[in-house]
Amino acid sequence: MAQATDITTGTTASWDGEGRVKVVGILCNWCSYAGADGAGTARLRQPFDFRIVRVPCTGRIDPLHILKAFEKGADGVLVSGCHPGDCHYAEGNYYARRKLELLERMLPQLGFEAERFKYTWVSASEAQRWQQVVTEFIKGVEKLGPREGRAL
Amino acid sequence: MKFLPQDQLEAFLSHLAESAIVVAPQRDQDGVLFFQPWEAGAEVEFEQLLTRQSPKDYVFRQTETYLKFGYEMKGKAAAEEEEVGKKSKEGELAAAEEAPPEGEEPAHEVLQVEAVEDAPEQVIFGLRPCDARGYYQMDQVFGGYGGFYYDPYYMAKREATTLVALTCAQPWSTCFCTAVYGSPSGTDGVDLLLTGIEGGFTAEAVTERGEMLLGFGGFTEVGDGQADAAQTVKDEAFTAIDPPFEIEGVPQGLRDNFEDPAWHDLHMRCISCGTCTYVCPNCYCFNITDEMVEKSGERVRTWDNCFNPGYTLETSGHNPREQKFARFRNRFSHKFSYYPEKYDSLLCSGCGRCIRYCPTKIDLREVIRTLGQPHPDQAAPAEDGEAAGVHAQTGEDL
Amino acid sequence: MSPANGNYEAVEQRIRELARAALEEGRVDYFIGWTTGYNESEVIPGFVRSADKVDDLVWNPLAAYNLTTFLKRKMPDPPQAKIGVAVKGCDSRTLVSLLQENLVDRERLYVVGVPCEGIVNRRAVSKVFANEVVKIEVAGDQINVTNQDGETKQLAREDYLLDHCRSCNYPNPRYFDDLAGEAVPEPEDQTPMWREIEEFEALPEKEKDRLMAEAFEKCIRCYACINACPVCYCWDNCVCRSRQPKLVGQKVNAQENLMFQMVHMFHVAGRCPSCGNCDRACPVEIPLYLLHRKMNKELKEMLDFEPGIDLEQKPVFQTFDVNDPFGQH
Amino acid sequence: MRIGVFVCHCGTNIAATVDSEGIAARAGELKGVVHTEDIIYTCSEPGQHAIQRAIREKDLDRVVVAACSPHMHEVTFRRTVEGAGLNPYLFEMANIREHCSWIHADKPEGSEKAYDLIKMAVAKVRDLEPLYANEVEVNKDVLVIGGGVAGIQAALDLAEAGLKVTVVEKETTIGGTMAQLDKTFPTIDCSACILTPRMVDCSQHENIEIMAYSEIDRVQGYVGNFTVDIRKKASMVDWDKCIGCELCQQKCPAKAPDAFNEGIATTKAIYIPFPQAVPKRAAIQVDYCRWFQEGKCRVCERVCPADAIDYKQQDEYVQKEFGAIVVATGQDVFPWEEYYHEYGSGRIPDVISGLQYERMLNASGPTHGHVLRPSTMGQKDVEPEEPQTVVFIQCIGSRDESVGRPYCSNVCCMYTAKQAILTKDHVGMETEVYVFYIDIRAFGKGYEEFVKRAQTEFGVKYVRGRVSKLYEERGKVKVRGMDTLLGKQVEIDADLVVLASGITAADGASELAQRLNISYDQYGFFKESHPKLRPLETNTAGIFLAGACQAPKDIPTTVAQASGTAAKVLGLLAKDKLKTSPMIARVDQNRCVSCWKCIEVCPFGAPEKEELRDGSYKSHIIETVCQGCGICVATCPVNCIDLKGFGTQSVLDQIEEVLLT
Repeated sequence: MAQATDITTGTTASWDGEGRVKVVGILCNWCSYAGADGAGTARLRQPFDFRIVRVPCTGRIDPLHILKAFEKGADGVLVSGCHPGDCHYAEGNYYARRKLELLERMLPQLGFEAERFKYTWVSASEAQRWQQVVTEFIKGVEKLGPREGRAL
Repeated sequence: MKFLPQDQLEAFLSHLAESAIVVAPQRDQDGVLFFQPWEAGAEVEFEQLLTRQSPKDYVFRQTETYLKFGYEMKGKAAAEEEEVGKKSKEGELAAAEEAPPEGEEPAHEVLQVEAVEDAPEQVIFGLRPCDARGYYQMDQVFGGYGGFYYDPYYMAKREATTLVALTCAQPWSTCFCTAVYGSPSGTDGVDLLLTGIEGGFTAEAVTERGEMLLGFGGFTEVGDGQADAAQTVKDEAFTAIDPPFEIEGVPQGLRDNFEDPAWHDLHMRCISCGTCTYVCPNCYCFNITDEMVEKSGERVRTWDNCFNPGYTLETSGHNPREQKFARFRNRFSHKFSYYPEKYDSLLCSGCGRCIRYCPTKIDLREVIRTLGQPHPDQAAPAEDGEAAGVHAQTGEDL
Repeated sequence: MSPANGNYEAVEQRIRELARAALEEGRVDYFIGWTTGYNESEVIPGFVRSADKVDDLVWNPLAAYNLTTFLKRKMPDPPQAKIGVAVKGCDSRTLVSLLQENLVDRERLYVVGVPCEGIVNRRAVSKVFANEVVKIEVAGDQINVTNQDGETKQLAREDYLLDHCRSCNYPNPRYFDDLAGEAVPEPEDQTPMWREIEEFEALPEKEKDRLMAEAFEKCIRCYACINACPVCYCWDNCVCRSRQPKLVGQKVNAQENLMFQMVHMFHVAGRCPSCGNCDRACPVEIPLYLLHRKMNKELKEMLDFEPGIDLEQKPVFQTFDVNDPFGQH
Repeated sequence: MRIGVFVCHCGTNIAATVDSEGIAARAGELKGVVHTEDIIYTCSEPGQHAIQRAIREKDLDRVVVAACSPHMHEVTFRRTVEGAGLNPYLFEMANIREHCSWIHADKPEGSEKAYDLIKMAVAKVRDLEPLYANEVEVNKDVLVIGGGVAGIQAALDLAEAGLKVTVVEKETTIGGTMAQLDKTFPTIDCSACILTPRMVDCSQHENIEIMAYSEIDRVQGYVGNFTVDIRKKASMVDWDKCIGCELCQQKCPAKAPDAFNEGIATTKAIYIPFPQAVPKRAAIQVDYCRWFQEGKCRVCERVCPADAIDYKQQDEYVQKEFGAIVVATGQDVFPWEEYYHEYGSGRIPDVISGLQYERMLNASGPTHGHVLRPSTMGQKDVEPEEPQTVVFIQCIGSRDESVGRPYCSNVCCMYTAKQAILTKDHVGMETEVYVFYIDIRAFGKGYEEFVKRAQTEFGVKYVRGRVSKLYEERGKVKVRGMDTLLGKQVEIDADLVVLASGITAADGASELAQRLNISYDQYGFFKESHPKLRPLETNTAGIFLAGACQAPKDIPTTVAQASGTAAKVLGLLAKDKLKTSPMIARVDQNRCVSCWKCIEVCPFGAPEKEELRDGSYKSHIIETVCQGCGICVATCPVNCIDLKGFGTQSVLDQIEEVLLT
């Protein structure tokens, strides 16, 4: 843990470190963000290589935001929202589902391994499920390692 | 004039590559011809005249980083200077703000600027006289012609560039260099002109730079008839092009016909993309942006073009060339009328790429033929609504 | 696709007649068909404003351009013009997409449908000679190509059709006011075929990544693809140009270029029937068609949906079904 | 830009795995950050004071607090910064507790991640702008859609509180399903005796206007300001003149099906559904009227003492304005005939639905409370028979995936028990009564005891199992089923079979939901905003739910919910002005390309076409309608719609910041 001593002064984020991957999560405020909160409250250990962006609804996510994250160097992107039918705004995740499904299907065409992107539904009460989802996803990305020499 | 035997060509390229980057036309995997940096053994394409794009990108880069900058905390400036200093190769560090004295609150920042100078010696090899002429014309824009603007970024690259042109032996049907004061063997901008004849190339130095290239040992003196053979190639090529229009009077004609309803017919199939301008060896418009993340960033120059809606968009939201026909009119008027008013040239060297690679094959020659002739009756301010200021179909004011 | 039956002259004549009638009767201000460009084998969009010019219009297997592009907002001149337009089967599907969203005014439109038997891949044909191709003639099953030296090569028409013509299920227009000639037989099984993309799909991810990077390295961001696209209509306000927000950076490099293309792709998803106009417009030959066909293949599998088929259908990304057969996890 | 970053220790909750002090110091290097501080408990009073002091002393214009989840304390800190004179929306939280310190054990790692989360929050706060809540005037009138017991209860509660209420009912009388019932479980008190006084209260209340025989045509506007078009259906009777004397109904020669009696009897073409109807007014069913069908008759016109018949009457449209809407449209009986072919699809006369049986049990019903076998009714020379063996079958159109109704209808177990008891009561204790059930759900107050009474006191035989087939044989209905407790086939020769038909969404519910822009589930029941925390609200502000339109409910629950809803409406309308969340969508009209995709996708109807001075139309978000979900933002191809507080650029900037720096 070379970064340990550097922590207050160093400029190298250990997120960049050897064996690390960068995974961005985009979570809806009402279900999955709260579910991740719940996982925290329950002290459920989760992987380190994960940073969450909060949005009101998965319906607010444009697939292009995810592609942009990849372009900026993300090794994986995880999107999570309310279960279909439970959207706080009634319909947002139904719209999101179609767009995200198309993105998931297009990514291999652009040279992405399937494990680098996932969209899923985790409710506010599914803390354990959240831990499981995020752990498994990041494990998958870690297996592939950082993206290099990429088109996007 | 000297002679370069065919079998010495590779050696000549290798010789040039010793001291400079050599850029030459090569095919990519799809068979599309581009100017690309040459490496020993790569096949150079001399048969086909037109690369997909002109080689202007090697001097006037589509994306060019002017400078890198960053905001640094005062007090730590010394340590960080070293940091940035490591990153820059040839750049100079300069504190844009004078560093304030030590011991003030740490939130104070200073701007660090690092100029990026990236002008390696290069030889553009095998370009056509029309492409070389493109540089000649851009040189006026960026080189301080008539006391106008001088662009150090362009000029640094231009001065490090040697142009070895090749006479265009078999012009294509879209070629019209001879109509715009050019020639398949023209030497505007060229340092060394090669002309393909049997067994090799004749080589004529146009500039001192070109003269120096002739020092390569593979050149022989021109043999009997070789000079004549080269002249024949040039003459035949010149006569192969039937000038599609008479250039005299075109600048005035376009001015006279500014409000001609024909613009509204000619622009119809234009889709307002920028293909013509980006394949053109002459078009030089650009945009400047700061691309910044957190506290550091780059100032970037990128190509822009007059078909881009943002090109004339004003801060207020008003766009004087909001309509497509106005953008269309501007491109031709600029090349053949506004530019020659200011510089000693046209902004077209007749390569014909804009015709060939236009998605709808808009024909510059047709536009100039239709609207490039002075109209004596329109030289005076137009008062006749039908003829000038009113749209033929709608009756709306233009 | 059945071999050409050589009916081009009759159809061409019919297009001229319909255009003439529409112009003479004042039903349209101008008619958009195909005409010849700087040489006879360059077939380009042709705009006819008066009946005496209708003979400029042509119809032959080189008429690739999708003319519905010129119906997009800001294209018509004058803006409120009544327009006649000729559409092939694939072109009509982009028109249907536009109509589904009320992005063109049906009242001001006169559509001449043109049954099509396949369009020649001009780009591929032009590459059979290193120097300039000056003439392309289609005679029955054969294409004769002549270069500037007068040399001629004979090609089999079947091998040089555009990719989507080889497996075309909708050779007859889906929407028209008048049909120029008789409908050509349509395949009974209209299951789409994706031959041309399967090869690419089979490549390993790393290889696809490399090929994409290579292809988009070439992109010069001239925006010909999006401006030629009939269903891409943001025009002056395209987010790639306004950069509000900065989805696409100003720099021209493979990543930003591919990002730009993704913006286009996702914005036309569900409305693009992959007519190929973007691909043909690209001056540096980026295989855009590959991406758009892939997208349509996935849409077909996802939602059993083909764009531009049914006028009454809602664009798939502006609606949803609670029972969509995916994303249940 | 002068950003202050405050990093919380949360005692050791954060500080145990995150070096709060160290990362606070590091955060000072971020662009725009001029002040950083680490605080032991930021949410405590001294912690909040420290933030306010720093805002004043360091002239901060944006604040980041790195502490717990925004779900915990976002509101707290917004108030804190507002207290120091800063716009509350120039604030952002970094969740370094739930999303960091509590899920990581390693302190260097935890600190590194916490610092990244702060970077993201700083990147976002840089993009924020001050936002101001909007205020709208509120119309204090309430629309209640549906005049069943839910609508009546809500209307009375609201009217008592002083609000003007309009009740719109699609039938000619209010009362709804409850008016059709004979007795109510578990008390077996008379349904009409409870309901009809409330109906009368409703009609006599000065604050209530009943619009019977009317439907909702169009709803526009938003919370506090709805404009509703109501269609008054043509009854062919001038209700201002009609005195409800029933003379027309007596004299009318044309028979018509009697919907109120569930089709087990007939009524007349001109009719009043039942004697206690409110309003008591006649209407003509034109499909059965001789004048309308054959062009002759006009008997009613001749006999009417009030001269109220008006054959030329047309539908009339009324536009009214309301501040809130209560939807209480109730339910329908599951149309079992269309689904249960093994039960004869309705062709066996002695197989009837529970509600039909209810009408038969009712003293004012077609049989005057006598239980009779329908196969013996209405025939010449045949004396109607009383059944000796009655079989009830439960879960018809409930808990049955095969008919698309996996849900429990909530009331059938109880009303079956009630009807079984009433059968014994009306016909005699010697009557054989069987109930086929899957499970008995007797969850309410006194319910379980009630079922027990049916079994023990009244000797109703409960058979656990499903009936596989019903068919006629020798004047009986053969009931073939399985007793799953005994594991035996059971066959019963029944005289009457009553199917406990479940509850299904009211006919036209989904169309109404679309008009109201509220959501509904796959069965057509309206969706509450949150099943636990907002069970009375819909996702459309200002529209509330009461009764079985939301889900199957019994009367006590319905009435309780209706009163709850009334309280919610009162809470809303107690204010003269409404504050709306400013974190909503906004259109940059300069860039709008008028493709109207935003209008297509908005679940709330917030975007509208706005005419500009140049005659063009651009999208515009109605601020009070927008809920801030951002679906339109993600849909707009030019990205000219942005979400205030969750801007697209800020999403991209957070991603870029954390990945690139």
